[in-house]
Amino acid sequence: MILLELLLMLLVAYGVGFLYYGLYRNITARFQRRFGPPLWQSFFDSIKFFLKEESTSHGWMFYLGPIIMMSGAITTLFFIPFFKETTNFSGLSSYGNLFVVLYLLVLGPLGNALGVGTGGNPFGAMGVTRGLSRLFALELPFYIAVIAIMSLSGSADISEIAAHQSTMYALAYPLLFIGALFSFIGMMGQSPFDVVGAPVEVYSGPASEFSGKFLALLMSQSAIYTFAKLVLMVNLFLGGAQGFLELLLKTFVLFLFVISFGSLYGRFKTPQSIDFLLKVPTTIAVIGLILATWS
Amino acid sequence: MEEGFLLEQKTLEGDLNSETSHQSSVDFLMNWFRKRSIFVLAYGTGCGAIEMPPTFTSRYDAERLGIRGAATPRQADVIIVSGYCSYKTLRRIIRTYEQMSNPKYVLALGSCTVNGGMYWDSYNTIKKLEDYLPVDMYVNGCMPRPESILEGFIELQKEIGAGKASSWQKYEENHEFYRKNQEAVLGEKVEPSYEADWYLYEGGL
Amino acid sequence: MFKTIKSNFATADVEVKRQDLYKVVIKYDRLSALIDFLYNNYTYKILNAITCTDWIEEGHFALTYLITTEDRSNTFMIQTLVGREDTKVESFSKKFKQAQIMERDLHEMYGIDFIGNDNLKELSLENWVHTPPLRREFDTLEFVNEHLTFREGREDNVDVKAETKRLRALKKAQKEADKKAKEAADASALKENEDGK
Amino acid sequence: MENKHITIFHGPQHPGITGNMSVELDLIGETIQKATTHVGYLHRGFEKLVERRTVIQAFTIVCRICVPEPDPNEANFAAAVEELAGIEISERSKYIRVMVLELSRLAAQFLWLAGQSGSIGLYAVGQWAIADRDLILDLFEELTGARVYHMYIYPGGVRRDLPEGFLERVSKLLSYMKKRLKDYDDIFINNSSFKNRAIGVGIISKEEALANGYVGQVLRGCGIAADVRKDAPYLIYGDLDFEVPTELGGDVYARALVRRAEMDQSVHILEQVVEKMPEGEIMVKMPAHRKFKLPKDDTWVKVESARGEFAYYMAGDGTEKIRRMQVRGPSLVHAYTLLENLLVGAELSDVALIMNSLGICPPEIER
Amino acid sequence: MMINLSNYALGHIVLALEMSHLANFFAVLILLSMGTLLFLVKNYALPKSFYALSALLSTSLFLIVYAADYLLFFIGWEVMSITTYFLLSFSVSQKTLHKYIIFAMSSALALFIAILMIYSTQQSFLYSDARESFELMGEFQGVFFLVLILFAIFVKLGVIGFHYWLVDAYEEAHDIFTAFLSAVLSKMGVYALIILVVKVTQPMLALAIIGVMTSIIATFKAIQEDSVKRVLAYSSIAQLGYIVTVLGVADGMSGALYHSLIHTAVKLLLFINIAGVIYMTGRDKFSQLGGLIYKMPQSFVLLLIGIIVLAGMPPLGGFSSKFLIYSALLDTKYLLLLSGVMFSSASAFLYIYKLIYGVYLGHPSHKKLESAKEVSLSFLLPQYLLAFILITLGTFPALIVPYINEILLESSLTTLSFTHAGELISAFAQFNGLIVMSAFGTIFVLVVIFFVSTRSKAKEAKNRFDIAYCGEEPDESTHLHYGYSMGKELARVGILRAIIKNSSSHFYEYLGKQTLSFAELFRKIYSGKLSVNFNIAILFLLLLLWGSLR
Repeated sequence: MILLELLLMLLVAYGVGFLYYGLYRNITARFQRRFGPPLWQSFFDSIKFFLKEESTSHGWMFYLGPIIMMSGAITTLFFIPFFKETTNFSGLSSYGNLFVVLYLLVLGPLGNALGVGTGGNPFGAMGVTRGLSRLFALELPFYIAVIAIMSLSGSADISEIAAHQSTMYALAYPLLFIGALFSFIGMMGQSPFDVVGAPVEVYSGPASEFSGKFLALLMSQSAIYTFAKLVLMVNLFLGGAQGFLELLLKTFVLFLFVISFGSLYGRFKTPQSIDFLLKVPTTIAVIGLILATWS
Repeated sequence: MEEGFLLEQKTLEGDLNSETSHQSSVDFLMNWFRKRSIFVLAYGTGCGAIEMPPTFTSRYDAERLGIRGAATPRQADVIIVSGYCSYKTLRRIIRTYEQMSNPKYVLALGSCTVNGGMYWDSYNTIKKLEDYLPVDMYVNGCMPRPESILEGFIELQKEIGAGKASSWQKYEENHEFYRKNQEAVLGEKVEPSYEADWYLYEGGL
Repeated sequence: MFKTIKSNFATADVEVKRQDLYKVVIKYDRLSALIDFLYNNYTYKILNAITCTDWIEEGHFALTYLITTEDRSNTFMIQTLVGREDTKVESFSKKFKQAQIMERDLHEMYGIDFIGNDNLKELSLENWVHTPPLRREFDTLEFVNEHLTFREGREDNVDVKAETKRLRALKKAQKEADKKAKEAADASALKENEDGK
Repeated sequence: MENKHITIFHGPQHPGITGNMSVELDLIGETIQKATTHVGYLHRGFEKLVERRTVIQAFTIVCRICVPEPDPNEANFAAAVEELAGIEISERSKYIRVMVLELSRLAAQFLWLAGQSGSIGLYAVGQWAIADRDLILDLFEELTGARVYHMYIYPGGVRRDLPEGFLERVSKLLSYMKKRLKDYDDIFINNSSFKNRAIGVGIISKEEALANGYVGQVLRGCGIAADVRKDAPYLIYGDLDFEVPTELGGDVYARALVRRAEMDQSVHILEQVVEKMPEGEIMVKMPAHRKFKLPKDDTWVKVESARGEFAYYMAGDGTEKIRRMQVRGPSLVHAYTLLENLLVGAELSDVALIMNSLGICPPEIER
Repeated sequence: MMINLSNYALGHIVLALEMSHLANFFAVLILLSMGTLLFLVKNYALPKSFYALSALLSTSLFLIVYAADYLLFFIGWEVMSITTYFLLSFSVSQKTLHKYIIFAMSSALALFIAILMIYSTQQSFLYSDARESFELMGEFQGVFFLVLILFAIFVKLGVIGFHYWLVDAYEEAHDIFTAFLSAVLSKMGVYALIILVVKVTQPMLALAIIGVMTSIIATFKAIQEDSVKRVLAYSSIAQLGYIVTVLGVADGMSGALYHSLIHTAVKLLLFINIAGVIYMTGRDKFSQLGGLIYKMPQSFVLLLIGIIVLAGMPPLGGFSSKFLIYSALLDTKYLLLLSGVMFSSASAFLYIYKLIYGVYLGHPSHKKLESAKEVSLSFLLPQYLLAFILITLGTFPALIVPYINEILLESSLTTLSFTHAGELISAFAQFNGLIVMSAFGTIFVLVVIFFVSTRSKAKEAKNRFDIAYCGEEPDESTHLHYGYSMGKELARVGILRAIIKNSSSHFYEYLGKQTLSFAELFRKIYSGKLSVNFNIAILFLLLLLWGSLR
């Protein structure tokens, strides 16, 4: 039974993730005054890459990099419950907690970084370095906000945090939410924090050396990852969801916000984005934390 | 206005699907995905590159046909040789082409790739691209308009869909021929470091 | 200014080409002195370009230095003639930074050695082993015919006059053939007509 | 032995390069220790090809020297030939030439806008700018029959007269542009993310800029009002009212502001041209092209392109063919002397930004 | 459960040894380190005195651990410091030795005075009387006592500001001894902190803050380093920073102990691994290494396990201890401290990646590296053992919880709840290591199977230069290894530059210069630098003694 549920979760994340990517490309296309690709174009792209006749590999660690990334994404997904106040679609979340998820979120990219390093492409290594440099700055405001809500909810269990919100935390503690939102924009790889794979700077960063099915795997995991992150964010700040409709609605609103923000701003440099994240969102989040837990 | 545009889109897509061929359903599906998603390498090799931005941006918007840019050869399906090709660039194009994954396609832009074009008597450009790389589709003109580039893409997509675009197989089979021609203009010592049996590699996971 | 140049440097008058363009031809050994003179006493401080023209019939290169005033209202063309074979010229890259790259370009295209320029590597060409391409004795068409193949059907490489003549003759022949054919057709038609009747 | 730095190439096959060229970078971290420019990927030997052709045959290929804005080449070539052959062209053709040059400048600035915004990842602006540039190309197509390579500014005048109602369409475009350019101010020039990236990056000092023969926005960005149109007016620029915008910063942002202000000036000039366009002949009587000979003489002509002074040296030798034609585009010195110095100490992220702001265009470097 | 081994009375001074669970725990750490490091010894031609001194050192360590009174503890501590000095002197430069001995002596001095202060209140050296003695001290004396004790311990732990000797010593010491320094001697600092501070006083917020600062600063320092051993040294400081932090809050003992165990094991693993690399290549800088993965695959995998633990990633043991630390901080509502710890932990990913990239991934930075081979079994075996421990602790995170509970009971602290070995339960949450591990493992295997069976075949690149390189072609002479550069950009960030560029060494160099000029005066009377130090130390000691006993 649990296996079936896990499979369903995976399928939902995969489908919805690609759907969101399609919407993303269409919406940005409209921002850019053009028609945009078919809705499922990202899905076509990933299948196309799976169907490539060959892919260049640089040894077994390179081969395993994207696989670790994919496994990380799926594992992360399974430890995030989709809905609150029910055990349906809660996956393995009762066996883990928010700390586990926070670390699992990084596991995949780090595993892939090993593959990137093995590939020997200097642009890849530079992309990874950018990613890791940005990571801690990105995580700080998010951690502060998450710690605050863990303390407020009195639990590190995601479904309990979701259930604990009578008014959603985003409204009750807006400063925390804003701080975390900045991080979230970066986590989703949107401008102005999209320094990792910036094509005009580092070729295409970590993905420079991946071809064919490796790239396909990276694209698929990114769809799953995106959905997992959105669900996590909804659970933590937007009061969770009780049905698929609510979940899709909330995640989509969040997603729409993130991509609109992304298409209006240019890219920071890596040091600039670190500087910004360590100053503005962190300060906001710290103030939010102090206000939220003062009593 | 918008109706007209949607009409055009419909026509183009209809054109894309017009090719009927006798393939097994697996092949058909495979080729369908391949033709619906084309990643074009970001490499402006010659002056035709100036018409690439219009093709890929809002006015002509190639993305509506599933055509988009890719930063590295590892991710690309199509390399556009946009116009004249000096020896120095030819070497980079060959290296880049060989780094792309099969199946891969070459779209040659402009008269210069066909027969030297304006630069037929130039000492530093090649005159006939297909001696050095297998070309799937020539788009003629100096320079080709975005419409003709799109037209070329659609023709290419049709061929891919029908499973006929097989220049990469040609390159594998006639590798020695191409290598000989390449060496003739680039000189013995500029041979890219791959060995000749690079394409005969079998197996792998 | 013109008088000083004439008496001290040049063999001929300074030629006023346009109100913003002067030209003077001088001996090579006075070149650097003239440039210094203009640099120090007037505002001709910007080296705009160095060009070289190959006068193969006369057996020399004409090196032209284009120096502009600081307000860019006036340009001086200083031309000097140097030999074509194993040409060695003093580099100006110490005085003008931008001369470095211009001299590198000329070195590649004409084979002129600029003494004192520390980087004369290939600029545009790669592994070029033939005659420097911009020298007049280098025939690019011959080079192309020797090294490259054209697609069949390309007929650029023909003498225009002869080609016109040939085309005209062709046309004429075609016309005549047409005429003949027409006549024949007419004749046959007539015959058929007659037969039909 | 020690391997502290890392060598990478920025180009030729790289999304962040302006055209087909490359910069070899030695980095520690992402800080550039040494930059070496490589060109020659586009070398076609124009100067050789021109020597083999008659004047009018050569006319057809000169526009291909600089791809983003071919018209300054045509104007230069025509001016040089006319000066050598002693031809005085008609007033109307001068006006038409100015119109074509300014339209092409505007188009090139839009292309720059796309490149500059793309270099900071603001793709929406790029998409808009390319589409707006296409409106200008449509006009060109109507006027000359081609979108990019126009082959229009013929020695002795211009090749074709204006189509009917063309001027109205130009003014219609201009009024659209005036409205539209404000949008670019909002989303790009005044965008905080662009300011963050551009201010203080790629600073050039005034003295250095003067001494090394830099041109165009590089000079104007550090406060020197250098513009061939003002310094040595050609065609009818002496009669037109326009300003040379300057900024003092010397950085990428200053150059961006200068370019943006130049777009306004172009629109302004075009309005005047449309208004004043005289009637008359467009071509003077020219000898048959196979008999058209240039005297044994040389000259140096220049125009202001969208990226600065664009100059030709031309020498005739008394035959139908040109003895020597040297192209001195703005990019040669910028790509080497300037870029190699400017990049040292900059970050990798700045490379595309700086290159775009210098407007480096490889085909005119190597010809 | 305490077992008193002996009671000797020297006048009215009572000396005691005792075998508490806590002592046993640290004794196990010592044994683990010695056991694993012994494998390595045969690879090196070590002087005989090295073994003798090592034996002396281990004796002193056991004396420290099993002492039940401060006097024996101090004797052990002194012997440890001095044998360390001699052990260091085999390979360490004179300058570093001086740094070490000055710090070690001043820390010993401080410790001695502190112990005397404890003694003077109740005339007892016994641990059991310490808490009472501390409470009897006056306000000022109490603070003074704590400052002295903490100074002594911080020097040993290398807390930022007191790490001046540590990094250099770690870098220059013999590879085996560096591992021992990091794995064991620093744990003696932790032990001392527990015995002398945590058990004596109330939880101190200041301690926690110092810990967090230490871990953050050391992490950013580590990112900047080029030498592998220096990175690991800073990493040790950062990891000990977590332990110091968690010891500064109530209920932090479990996390501290768990992390001590994990840190000992992982640092042994990493240092042995790096020792193998240095043994094989003779290079110890990121700028000189690289590309060893396919030459030394087993070492690579072992280092990989090590860094996953060091990063605190879920499927392995590192997460279990981090989890306890986070829970303790969350439980006591030190939320900003917790953010600090997590921030430092996230920043650590960069140097952790640099560690594995710089050594094993990327490109070899020298032709010599292409001929490297896998290290011998004597390097690999201890690493396999340690890796097994770490993987087991990841899968069954609660395996040692019963034992830790015994220690907690002994100190009368609240224990952790325990259901089964797979589930680690803290006050705030629980996680099931078994499930996490098996979920990840199963998914990984499934993805591999799916991936292998796809149509697209993976084709090996012909050589390492077959990379997407903007159309150009790199060759042997092109530098492609990014090891040195990683993290260098952080110096451009305003806030971080303050951390990265400023160094405590400036302060100490200034101090050193002043001292030297002052010592010039004494130089006429005494000859030899060391003796000057000793004499000054004795003078200082007398001065302080007089001060404290008055």
